[in-house]
Amino acid sequence: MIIPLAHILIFSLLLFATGLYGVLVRRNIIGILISIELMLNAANINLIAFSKSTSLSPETGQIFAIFVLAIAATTAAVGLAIVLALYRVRKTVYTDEVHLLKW
Amino acid sequence: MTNFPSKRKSSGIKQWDHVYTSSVQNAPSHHWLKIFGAGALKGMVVTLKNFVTSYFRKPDQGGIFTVQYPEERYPEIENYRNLPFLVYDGSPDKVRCVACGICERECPPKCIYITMETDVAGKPVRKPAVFDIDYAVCMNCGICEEVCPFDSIFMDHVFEIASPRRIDTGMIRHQEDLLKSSEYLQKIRPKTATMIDEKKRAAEEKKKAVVKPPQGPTV
Amino acid sequence: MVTSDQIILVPLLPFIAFAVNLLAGRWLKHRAAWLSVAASTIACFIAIPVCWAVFQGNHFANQGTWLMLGQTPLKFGYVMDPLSSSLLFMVTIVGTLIQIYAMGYMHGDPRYSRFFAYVSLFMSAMLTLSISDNYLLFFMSWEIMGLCSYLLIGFYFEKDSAAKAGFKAFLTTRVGDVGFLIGFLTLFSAIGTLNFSEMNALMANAHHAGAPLHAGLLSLAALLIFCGTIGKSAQFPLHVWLPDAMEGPTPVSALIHAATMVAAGVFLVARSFSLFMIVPNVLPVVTVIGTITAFMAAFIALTQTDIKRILAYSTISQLGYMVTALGLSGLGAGTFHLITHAFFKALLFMAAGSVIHGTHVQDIREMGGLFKKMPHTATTFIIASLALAGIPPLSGFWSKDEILLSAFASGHKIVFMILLLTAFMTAFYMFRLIFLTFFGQPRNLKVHAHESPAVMTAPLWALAFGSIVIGFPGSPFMHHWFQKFMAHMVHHPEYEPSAFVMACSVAAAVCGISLAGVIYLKKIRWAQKTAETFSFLYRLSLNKCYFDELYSRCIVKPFQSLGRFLFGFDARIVDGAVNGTGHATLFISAVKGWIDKYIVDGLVNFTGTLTHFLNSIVKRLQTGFVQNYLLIVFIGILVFLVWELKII
Amino acid sequence: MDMLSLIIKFGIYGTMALALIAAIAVVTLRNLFHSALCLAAVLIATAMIYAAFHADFLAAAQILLYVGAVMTLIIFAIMLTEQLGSKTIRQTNRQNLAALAGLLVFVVILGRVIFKTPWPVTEKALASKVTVMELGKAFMGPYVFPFEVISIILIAALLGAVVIAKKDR
Amino acid sequence: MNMPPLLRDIEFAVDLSFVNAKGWILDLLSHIVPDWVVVFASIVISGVAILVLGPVIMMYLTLLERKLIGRIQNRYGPNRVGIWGLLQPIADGIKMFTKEDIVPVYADKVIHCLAPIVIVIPALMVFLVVPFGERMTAVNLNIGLLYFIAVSSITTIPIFMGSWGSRNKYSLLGGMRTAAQMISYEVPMTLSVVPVIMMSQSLSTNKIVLSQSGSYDMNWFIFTPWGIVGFIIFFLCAVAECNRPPFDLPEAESEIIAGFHTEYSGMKFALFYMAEYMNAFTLCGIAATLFLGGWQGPFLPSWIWFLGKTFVLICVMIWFRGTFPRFRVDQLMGFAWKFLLPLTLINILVAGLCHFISEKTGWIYSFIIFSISFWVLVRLNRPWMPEKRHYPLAN
Repeated sequence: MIIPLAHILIFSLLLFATGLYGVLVRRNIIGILISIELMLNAANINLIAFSKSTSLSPETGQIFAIFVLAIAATTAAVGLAIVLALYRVRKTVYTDEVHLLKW
Repeated sequence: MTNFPSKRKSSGIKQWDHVYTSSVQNAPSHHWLKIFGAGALKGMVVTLKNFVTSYFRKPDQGGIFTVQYPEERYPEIENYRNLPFLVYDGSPDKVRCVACGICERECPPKCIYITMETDVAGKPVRKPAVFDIDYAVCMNCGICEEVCPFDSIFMDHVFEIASPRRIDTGMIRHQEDLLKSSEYLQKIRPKTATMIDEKKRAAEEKKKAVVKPPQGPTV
Repeated sequence: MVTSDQIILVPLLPFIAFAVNLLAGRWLKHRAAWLSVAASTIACFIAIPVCWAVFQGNHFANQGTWLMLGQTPLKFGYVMDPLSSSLLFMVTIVGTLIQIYAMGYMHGDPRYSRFFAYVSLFMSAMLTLSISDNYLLFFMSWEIMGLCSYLLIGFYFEKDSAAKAGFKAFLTTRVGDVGFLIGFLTLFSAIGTLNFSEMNALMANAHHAGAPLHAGLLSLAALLIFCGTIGKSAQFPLHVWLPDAMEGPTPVSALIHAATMVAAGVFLVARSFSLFMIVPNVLPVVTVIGTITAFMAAFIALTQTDIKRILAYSTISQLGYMVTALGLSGLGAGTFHLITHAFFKALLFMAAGSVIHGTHVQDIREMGGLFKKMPHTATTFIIASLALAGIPPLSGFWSKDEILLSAFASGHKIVFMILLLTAFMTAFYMFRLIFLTFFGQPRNLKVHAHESPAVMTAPLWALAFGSIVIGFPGSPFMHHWFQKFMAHMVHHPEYEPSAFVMACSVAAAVCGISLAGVIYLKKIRWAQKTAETFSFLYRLSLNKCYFDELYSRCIVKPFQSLGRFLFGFDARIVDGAVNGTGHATLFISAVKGWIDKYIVDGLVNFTGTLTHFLNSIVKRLQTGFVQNYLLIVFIGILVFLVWELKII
Repeated sequence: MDMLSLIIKFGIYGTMALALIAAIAVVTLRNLFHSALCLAAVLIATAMIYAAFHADFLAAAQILLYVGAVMTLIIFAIMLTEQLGSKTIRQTNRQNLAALAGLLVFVVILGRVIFKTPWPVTEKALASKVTVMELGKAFMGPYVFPFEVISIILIAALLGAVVIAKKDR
Repeated sequence: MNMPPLLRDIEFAVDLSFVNAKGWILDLLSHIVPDWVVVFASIVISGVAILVLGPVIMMYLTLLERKLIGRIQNRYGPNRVGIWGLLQPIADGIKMFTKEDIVPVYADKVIHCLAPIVIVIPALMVFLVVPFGERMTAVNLNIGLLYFIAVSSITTIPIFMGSWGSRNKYSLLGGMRTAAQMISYEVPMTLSVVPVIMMSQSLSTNKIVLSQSGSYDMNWFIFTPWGIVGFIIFFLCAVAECNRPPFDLPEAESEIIAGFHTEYSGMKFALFYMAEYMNAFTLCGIAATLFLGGWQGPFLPSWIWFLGKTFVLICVMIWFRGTFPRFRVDQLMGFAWKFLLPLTLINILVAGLCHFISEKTGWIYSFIIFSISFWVLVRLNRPWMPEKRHYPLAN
């Protein structure tokens, strides 16, 4: 392990934080989806870091990372499909214009 | 032979088939024999054959017949028309053109400009003083050659006249640039030149004949 | 030989006549009379041979179960013993004659058929009563007779006095009947049976066994049964209805209020005489009531001016005589007087009826000198009066003598003296009546009297013959056959006929007649003078001892006032209570309404508004922006991290 | 601490820094297309980090899947929905300050956690290298069930996306 | 390999000439600089080799293509510049350099300029994995093939960047079409590789090539039933992957102008061009390694075998360009998804079967399966398949 584990965790934390910031702040739904991808990647890094440095059976981390990858792909696919459907219906992709479900 | 397109369950593209493949419906029964790729392979064989034979076949038997232009030239073709020139017999000052202005009027893009020469006394002399052709505008239609009653203007075979400059490109050729000898005409337009000469000779004989027996008053 | 079971036909025939008359009365019109007279004559022809057989000493009785009360069968039947046969004999004969008389009297009346229907119903009731063998059947026929008397008294119901009289009669007899009902029911609870013969057997055993069954209960039963008699036979306290009953047509008075119905009370006591004998202290009560009634009625009759009222009071006093006789345990004397009195009292009433029919006037002060105009009526009237007064050859003398004898022999000296005085008074007012109506000068010239037609006078003569003849069976000439005949019923003391008693009674009768003749034929003023001297007694007698006023004041008025009070009470208290509860419920519902509206609904609305209010706060959270929610979630996680996991 | 590992270390820190910068760019850039490309940059950077941690199969898979497929999806989506004219519209909504504050707290907290907890780093794990062969065996061995489920999920997502996105006739 | 010893030595020498050269340089350096520098140097050398090799290959590929196409179309190729037009690529290069480099006004400058760079990088990166010779693969990754597929899938992004950055409707449409094509052909390509991996039990290109050695080094995968079909599919996808005719619809001149690189000119266009040709070369190289046994060959040195095979494949590609008309878009897509993909799946099945069934019968079974599946797929895909056109009016 070339660099200490803590550094990697910090890095993934920061990555996760920026992703979360993006999700919370960005107005464009696709922007949100991108930020979600970011967060998932942060999680992946953590998985790899831990499997590399601590776990007893090293390949579990990678396998789970791969699963996370697959799931991320599915979420992206379905999410974007929904965004397209939304766009076709409402001609807008901005969250603050899509606020029908309110009091 | 063509039958109306039956409402078959077909994608958009199929609808146009009736135009091209009207006979495909009643294709031969062994249709399934033609494997999908066979057509492609046949095509490749053709190109391969062509590729290989290109090294052996003579140009006229279907081999490569490219003419390496600057080095090899393509035999001149007589009737090729590119930019008119004036003809002079003998020396450059004996110009056949009498500045009648017919070609100037007939020229569709109006690229000819003629002014008659006036002698010292101001009497028009049957010779062009200024005869300019704007080569950039000329579209090589050859109308001026046809209408010229005095066979003084002909279409040249010269095409390598590109000008490196943009502004004063020298495309407006003046009389002195346009003049070429009749031998040159003979050289590039043998058939028309000989025809003109015969016509001239006939005219002269007729004139001679005319000189001999004076004609009554022409009605 | 007539079999006994035909006796059932005797009451049935008049009932059929009643039914036919009632239903087809309008169509039958005057033919209704023939129907009822025929029914009663046929009944008479059936009854007399049976009675004759009983007179020979036979005894018939038969009974059938009428209905099953649970397990115990209720048996109804008839009994033909000396008592019932003699009554049957009297009723059939007198009834038939009166109906014949009524044909003439009621001629031209618009409700002719209805009168005969009621009379037939009365006849059938009387006949069932006489032959019934148990208290229940007896009581049923007793009640039907009360109904008939009400209907017949109130026959001229358009007259207000007739309707009132009917009503009064019905009510007063009803009082007695209630007592009678309770009496025989207590008797039933005491001895367990209603049948007369069974009762007599029980009483006989008790008599021999010495100690009667439930002395107290039986005496109570006896007293109550005697109440029935007081009510029905117009004895002392409940006699007020009989004088007013004269409002009805005269044959009714004759039949019901002279001969039969009033006799039923005495017959009741006779029928349950074995009970009265056993019970120690009831007979004296009977005696006292009887004597009081007799004396009081005679005293009132002295000053009456209405011909029918005088006869009514005389009937009451004679009934008093019968009751006293029974009280003195003189069963034979009482019943004998009952039979004889029926004959001459019916005759008196019918005669009076023909007088009224002739003169259309009932007040004797407007009559006078009718003898010449109505000889038949007058002579029969005089014969009957003589019999009533007790002149020897006539039946009245024999029966009254028997009573006086039983009084004298049994040692009741006071009772004897009163009865004797009553006899004197009876004679006096009867002949006062005769002299005022038939002799002297006609006081009202507008009155044109004329003799009644044959159909009326014939029964008069028949009855006159009857009142003469009927006395003999009980007289010494026939060896007191009647008394011996009655002895078969119940063992009671026999008395030897005493000449002294006979002499006293004859003397009393003669003095009465002569005094009346003197006063009213000669010295009319003496009457006036005595009236002034004994003005109190005179007014007392004139006003019927003020009984009506007494009753009205101490019974009717209190009841009315009680009624008014109750009405008032009801109106105010009960209605008040009801309305009160209504108002209370209204008030309570109002209050509940108010509570419901302001508290329950209030609460509900309050929760509604509360949630609305809270909602208006919380709903701000629902902005619709997805990212707001995410932020909130994130901050929540942060807080969770900081708070729970205490990371910092 | 020979030079090579030093270089590698710096390489990794460099990629991390690069990744972070790109991530911030993703989040803050106004033009969505630029942010998408920055995402691609981040993805490639993370792939490099995976490679550094000897998870090379994952690195290749990451590039193949993410950069190849997901990025294409995103860019397609951007192209299909992006209104070119609206580039100037504000990209972040009103709650960025609150979010930022929350995030700082978040980072601080977890930062403390990371530094405080003694991670059980074992030498053996550090040395281990996972080859594709082992991964294959693990996939077909203990993890065969999740593997199948993932395939089902992918198919479902595929169909779902097609159905949702298809313009209903 | 029972050649006479002398020949064998020469062959070895020639074979490993490059390797030895590199080794010689390295141990020369090791005397001078510390060892980590040596490691670094080896990386640099191979890197430089690739950087040099890439453009050169690209240039001479263009020339080769124009010569061959010319010959097919009965004309010479470029023969003005240099003896047989050998200097033509250099002339092109100069032309590209001198050409004015236009950037559209409203274009997204950053992306517009970044696109060509980003497309070249993966093209170059793929060279790491290509096994030129015996020990001449730049980096012997044990996931070499996967690396190759992953990197080749990156090319979609620069295409998007190019089409989007140039702010041009037609380039956008062309870009979308190209990306769609690239993606849809990537899937069958990846799957067609799977049988090879199954048989050679490894992802690394070296091992794949080694697993094809055997009798006279001719034990190539292409001589197995699934190998042939796999190779055909892989090669078709490769052609489609680098947008060469007959799959070059998106960026063909006569279609939507020049697809995503309409707005590009000068050096940027040259980069696009270079990337395309390098892709072509590497794809052919990988095809050769996977199916034609890479540098396996009886006599000649390994890298000559490799280059020869790749050269043959490239010629085939050019040959394709000479003969086939362009695919229509829907035929393009239909071909990938409805024809190639099912075929690859069947191919994997057959590969599995062949692995277990004996040599002889294996061929028969696979032939039967393939013919049936082939026939079924043709029947199924009738709607978009181009039919032979008859021109009734012509005769």
